[in-house]
Amino acid sequence: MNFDFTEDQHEIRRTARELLAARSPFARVREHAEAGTYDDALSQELGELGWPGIAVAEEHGGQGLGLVELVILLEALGEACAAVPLRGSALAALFIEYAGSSDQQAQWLPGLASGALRGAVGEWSDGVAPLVPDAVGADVLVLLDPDGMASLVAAADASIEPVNAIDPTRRYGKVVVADEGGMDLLAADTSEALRCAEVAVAAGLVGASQRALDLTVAYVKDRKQFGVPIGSFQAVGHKAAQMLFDTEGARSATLFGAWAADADQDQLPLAAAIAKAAASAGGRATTAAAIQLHGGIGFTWEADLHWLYKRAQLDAAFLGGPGTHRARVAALSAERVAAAGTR
Amino acid sequence: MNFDFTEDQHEIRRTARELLAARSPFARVREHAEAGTYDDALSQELGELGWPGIAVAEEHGGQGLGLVELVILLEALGEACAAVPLRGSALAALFIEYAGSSDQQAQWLPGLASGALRGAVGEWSDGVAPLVPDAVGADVLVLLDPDGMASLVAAADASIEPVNAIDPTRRYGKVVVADEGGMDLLAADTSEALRCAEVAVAAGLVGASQRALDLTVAYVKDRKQFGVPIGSFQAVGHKAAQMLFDTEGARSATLFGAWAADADQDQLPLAAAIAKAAASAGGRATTAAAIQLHGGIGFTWEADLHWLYKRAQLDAAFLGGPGTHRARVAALSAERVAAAGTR
Amino acid sequence: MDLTFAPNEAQFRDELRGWLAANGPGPEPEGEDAQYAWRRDWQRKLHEGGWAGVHWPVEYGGRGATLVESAIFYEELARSGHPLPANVLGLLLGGPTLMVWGTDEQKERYLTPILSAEEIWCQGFSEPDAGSDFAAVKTRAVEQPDGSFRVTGQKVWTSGAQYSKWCMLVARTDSGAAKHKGLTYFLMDMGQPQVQVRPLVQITGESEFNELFLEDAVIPAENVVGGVGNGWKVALTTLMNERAGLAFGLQVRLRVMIDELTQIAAENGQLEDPRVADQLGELHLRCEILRLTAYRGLTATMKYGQPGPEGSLTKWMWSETNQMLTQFAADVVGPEALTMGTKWSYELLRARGNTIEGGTTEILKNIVAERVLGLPKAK
Amino acid sequence: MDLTFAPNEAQFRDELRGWLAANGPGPEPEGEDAQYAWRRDWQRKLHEGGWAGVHWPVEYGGRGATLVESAIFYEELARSGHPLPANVLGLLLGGPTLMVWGTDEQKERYLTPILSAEEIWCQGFSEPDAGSDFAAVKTRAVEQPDGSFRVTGQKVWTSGAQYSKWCMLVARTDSGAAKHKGLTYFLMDMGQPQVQVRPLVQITGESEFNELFLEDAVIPAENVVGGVGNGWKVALTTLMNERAGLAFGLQVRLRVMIDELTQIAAENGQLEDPRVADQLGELHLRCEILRLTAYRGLTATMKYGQPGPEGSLTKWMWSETNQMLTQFAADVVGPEALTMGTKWSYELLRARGNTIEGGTTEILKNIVAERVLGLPKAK
Repeated sequence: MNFDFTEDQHEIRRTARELLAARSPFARVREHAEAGTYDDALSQELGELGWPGIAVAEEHGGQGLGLVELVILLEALGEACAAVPLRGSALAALFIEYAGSSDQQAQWLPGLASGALRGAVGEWSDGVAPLVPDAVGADVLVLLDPDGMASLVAAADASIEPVNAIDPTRRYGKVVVADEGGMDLLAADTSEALRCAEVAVAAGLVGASQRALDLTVAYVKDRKQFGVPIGSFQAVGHKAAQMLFDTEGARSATLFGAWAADADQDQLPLAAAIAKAAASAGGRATTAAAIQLHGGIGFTWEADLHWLYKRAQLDAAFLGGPGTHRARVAALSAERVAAAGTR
Repeated sequence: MNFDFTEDQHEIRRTARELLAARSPFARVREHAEAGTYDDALSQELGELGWPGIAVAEEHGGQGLGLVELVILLEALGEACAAVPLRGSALAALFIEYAGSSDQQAQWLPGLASGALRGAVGEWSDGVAPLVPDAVGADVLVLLDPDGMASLVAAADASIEPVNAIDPTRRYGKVVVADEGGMDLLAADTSEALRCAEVAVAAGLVGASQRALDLTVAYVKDRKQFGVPIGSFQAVGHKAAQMLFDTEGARSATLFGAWAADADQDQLPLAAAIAKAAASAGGRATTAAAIQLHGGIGFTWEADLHWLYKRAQLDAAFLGGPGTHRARVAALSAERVAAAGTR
Repeated sequence: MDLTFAPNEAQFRDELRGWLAANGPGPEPEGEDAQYAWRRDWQRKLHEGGWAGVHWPVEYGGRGATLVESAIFYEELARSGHPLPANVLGLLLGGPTLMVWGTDEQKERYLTPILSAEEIWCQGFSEPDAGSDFAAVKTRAVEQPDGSFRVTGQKVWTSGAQYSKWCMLVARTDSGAAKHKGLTYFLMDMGQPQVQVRPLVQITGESEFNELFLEDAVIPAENVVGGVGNGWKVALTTLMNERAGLAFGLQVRLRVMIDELTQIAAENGQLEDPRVADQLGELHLRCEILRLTAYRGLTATMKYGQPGPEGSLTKWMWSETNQMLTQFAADVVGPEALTMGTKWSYELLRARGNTIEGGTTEILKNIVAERVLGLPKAK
Repeated sequence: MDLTFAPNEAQFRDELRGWLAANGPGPEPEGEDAQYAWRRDWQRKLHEGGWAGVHWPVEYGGRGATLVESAIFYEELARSGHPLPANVLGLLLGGPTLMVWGTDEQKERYLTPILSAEEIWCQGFSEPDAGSDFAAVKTRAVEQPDGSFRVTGQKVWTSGAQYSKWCMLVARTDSGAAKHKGLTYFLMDMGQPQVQVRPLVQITGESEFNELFLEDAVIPAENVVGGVGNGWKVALTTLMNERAGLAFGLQVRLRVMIDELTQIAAENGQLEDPRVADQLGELHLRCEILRLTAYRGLTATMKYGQPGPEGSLTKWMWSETNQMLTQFAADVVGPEALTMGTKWSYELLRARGNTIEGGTTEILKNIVAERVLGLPKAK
């Protein structure tokens, strides 16, 4: 039982955070969010570094590492709130690799892994996917229907209409597929891919929570009211402590989910549900608390906290909110309890 | 729109609180709780003052006042945590008066109103009422089945087995009616009586919350840690403020429910559900918070807070807990919204 | 105890409801300036109808309404869906403060243009380093040989500053005096170049608020309210009035939104989910308790005079409930609530300000602990 | 990263599980004294089996288990349903403190009887006026001409005092020195008439804890631990150890109860109610996160040495979750949970102490804010 990263994983984490701190400070995020664009220069650099394909098998042009490594990157991207479409590509690749045919894998994975192609995953019902992150500019879309079936469609065969979500750090789109003949059902079971995707989304939420906490801690140490730093008020300190509690809890769950995906898939379904539930509720709570603890300034466009809050809102709802996943936790736990037999 | 009591109501409240402060301090409550007895001397005095029959019509030997007056008394009794079976009699009288036949009324109401007889109301299903407050020593029982039907049974026709509930300030009993022939279904609609009973129980919870708050405020002003009164710590002050919030909210709802019962019965169903939901959740929360804010001493048998906590637990569950009543609030509100038409 | 409207109150409500049904501001235009002008016209219309200063005494041009009628006014206005009048700060805060502290000349000069929206008022209390802390006010007013004052400093969270003629300004006139002493309450003319207004964009993308930059702004001696050095007391009067009236409107606005969400949940079948019903039940319950508690506060005010610190409880309850509602709506309404330009997304973002503006929840809890419960001042 | 048990850990677990299945304390007797004797016998059995001081170094008679194995020990013990050994304070706190601060003679003299439960230990830190505040300790130890000390004062929340031979006592040896200075850590013999024990009855009706009344209690010079005036540092070592080991047992105990409640809800059909499932889902989630966070803390401890203040997070999380669970159980289980003498009613009442004992949640949040987040000390 050892929660420590390997040396390589530590190195990936260190490098990713340093790179993003240098390349994607909030000034940069703001610039792209306000312009409604992605940071293409950064995207290209990340593609060259192999980030989108970190968890894609080497035979498909990826780095052949695991979900733990992908989660490390996505947490760092969430922390930076970086305006890049990487998550969409990584999620699409997960589905294609887990459940696609070898033709589909050959067609899409190398491009997604290198960053040459872009992907997106969206929730779809009755022919419409109303709010698909990273859809605008995607080359390939994976659409999940409410029954857990996933279909693959080339962007050329779909209509993608840009939508201004409240999160302006990502480009969202409404996807309509007029001719469903252009869609390919992913043949194999996609549930494992979906579980991995839930953990991956949770990782970004943990990153946003961490950043919200860090900004808040720095602010409340500095900001004075009534002659003292506001961080010395218990009402402030205890709220910050709760932010840590929520962030660390969600991080524990997310790391466990990623590890389970890589090493012990029997544990993945429950671990993924716990991770997504905890990170969604935690992400909403911590980013809201950060605004509160910044007081009036936290409510301004200038203060940067709102990028985190808005992204957390979208990510919390994506692939099921806290309630959906708590229900899954309950169902899976009840199965385990029933299987364990009589009390 | 005027939330103020009438002069008479103010007088009832003042008298009731003064009397109970003098006659039923915690030392007295403790004595009876530890002995497993009711305070018969106090019961007798309250009977002579006409308290059990305050809301019973004058023609049946009561004082002919309303639910507001009963709620004033029950809040005071809850505040004192008095070891008397008055509530059981008052609730039983409500059902018999609202829904009983004139024979039933003539048989029971004068005795219940004067305190010569004692009553109890309990929740009953499949022939058993497992935890009926004030059942031990009752002369007449009103048993409510899950479908909202109420039956009346003389204690002589039922088996009443004492049960030690965690609340030792009341005598609880398990009631079994072997021969259901001895039970009389209350003929008229009992829903109004049940709504009144919910408000009445809410009132006792508000009283317990108020007492928990008062004890806590006094304690945290006095108790010093780190050289200052602990009430000067925000963590303490804000928790106490939350107790006030919960207490006052539940009180507003309870007073409104009582007023609706007396003056505007159309509003009673929703008002009663809101009162019972708020007072149940509030009673649990405030009495628990009082223990917390007293620290270690609050967790001792000596500290008296536990009488309030334990009684709040029983009263919160009696006639439906917070969840049950929130569901009713939602259903009734949805009906109102639907009736109000399109948005 | 009478928890329904008395006949005169019901009559007031019915008359008002009729008037609001027959009169309105017309469709809301696009753009902040046009919207402000629209609300200004709307106030003129209210004024002509005799509905602008309902709670003002008749002698000052008001309707002389009781506290309950005033509450009914804000409830009905919210229910009608019509906006607040443009000069809401003048009506709720500025006028009542002058009535208590103003000289006869000041009342004569200022009250009528407040009512008619001819002169809009704004509030200059907060500063960047004195958010919740009056004692830290740094803006300085220096008395000149002619008795006038020159004011330099910075104010923040000033809503409607760009449309205002007068600013209720608190500034330090005696830097030697400690803390709350040495403050003075002024009426500052906004129409001078020494006052610069910079809009503050909120996380919603709108700018309801502004920063004010004052550099040697001129205030004549006769624009001191309540005497030099008495600013803390005068400002308290303003703050006490702040939460009383609007609470009723906010509570009705909340009720309308909860009802709307209930209807959405009923239409899309989510009401069948006991978890959704449970949350809606809690919201309905809180909103009703808010209404009742606000009216209980009114009764107490009528009996004991001044609005009391209980107002802190309703503001706290309302802001928390509104945040709960809007977050829950994101789950019930779905993607639409997360898309810019929709009502629900606006409310979701805007609600974050509720627990900050007009006193943070943390400060309100301090107030409740200290002034209602009598606990020792928080350390 | 390896979030399952390594082969040696799995082997340790299996061996222990086998031993616990084959060995147990037998049925629990009635009465507190008999129960204590039963737990003392149980510790002797654990000791004979080599399972008493699993985390103690082999040189002190322990098993020399790793931190993970030690965690597994408490998990498996909780899972087996067997009780904690009688001398749990000696094993977890007293022994490890002596290992750091004790002289060779002290280690020689005291460690073995702790393991064998021959001598039970208790803890005398808290005082009526110094609940969370060490600096306020008033119990005085006055040095005598022969170098021994005479101790007078009152201690509280001393569990197992009536069964103990030794008390870890913190007393003031220098009343001139400010606050934390001037404290000394002693081992006090409980078998003297100058030490009176009075049981404190809890809201459950049980007495787990006691008050100690000391009047000129005698402590010889050689029973000072870590030097005169160094008591604050020595006591911190004890407190740091307090939360580490037990967390794993508590988490498993919580897991067992949540599973049991899930089964009850499944049996009585309440699991079909999405509100019930939602609450159970939250409880399962919290319990799993508690387990994972506790193990993350172990990894950090192994890497960085000392157990860190992260222990505050798990204690806080556990206590809050246990209160949530037991209150929720009252709704799911119904009348049985509100009737004395049942498991669920006991848990409901006992849980109220969880957020107070071993550091109130308020103090734990202070610790997290100050020591983990580095915020300025709370005012």
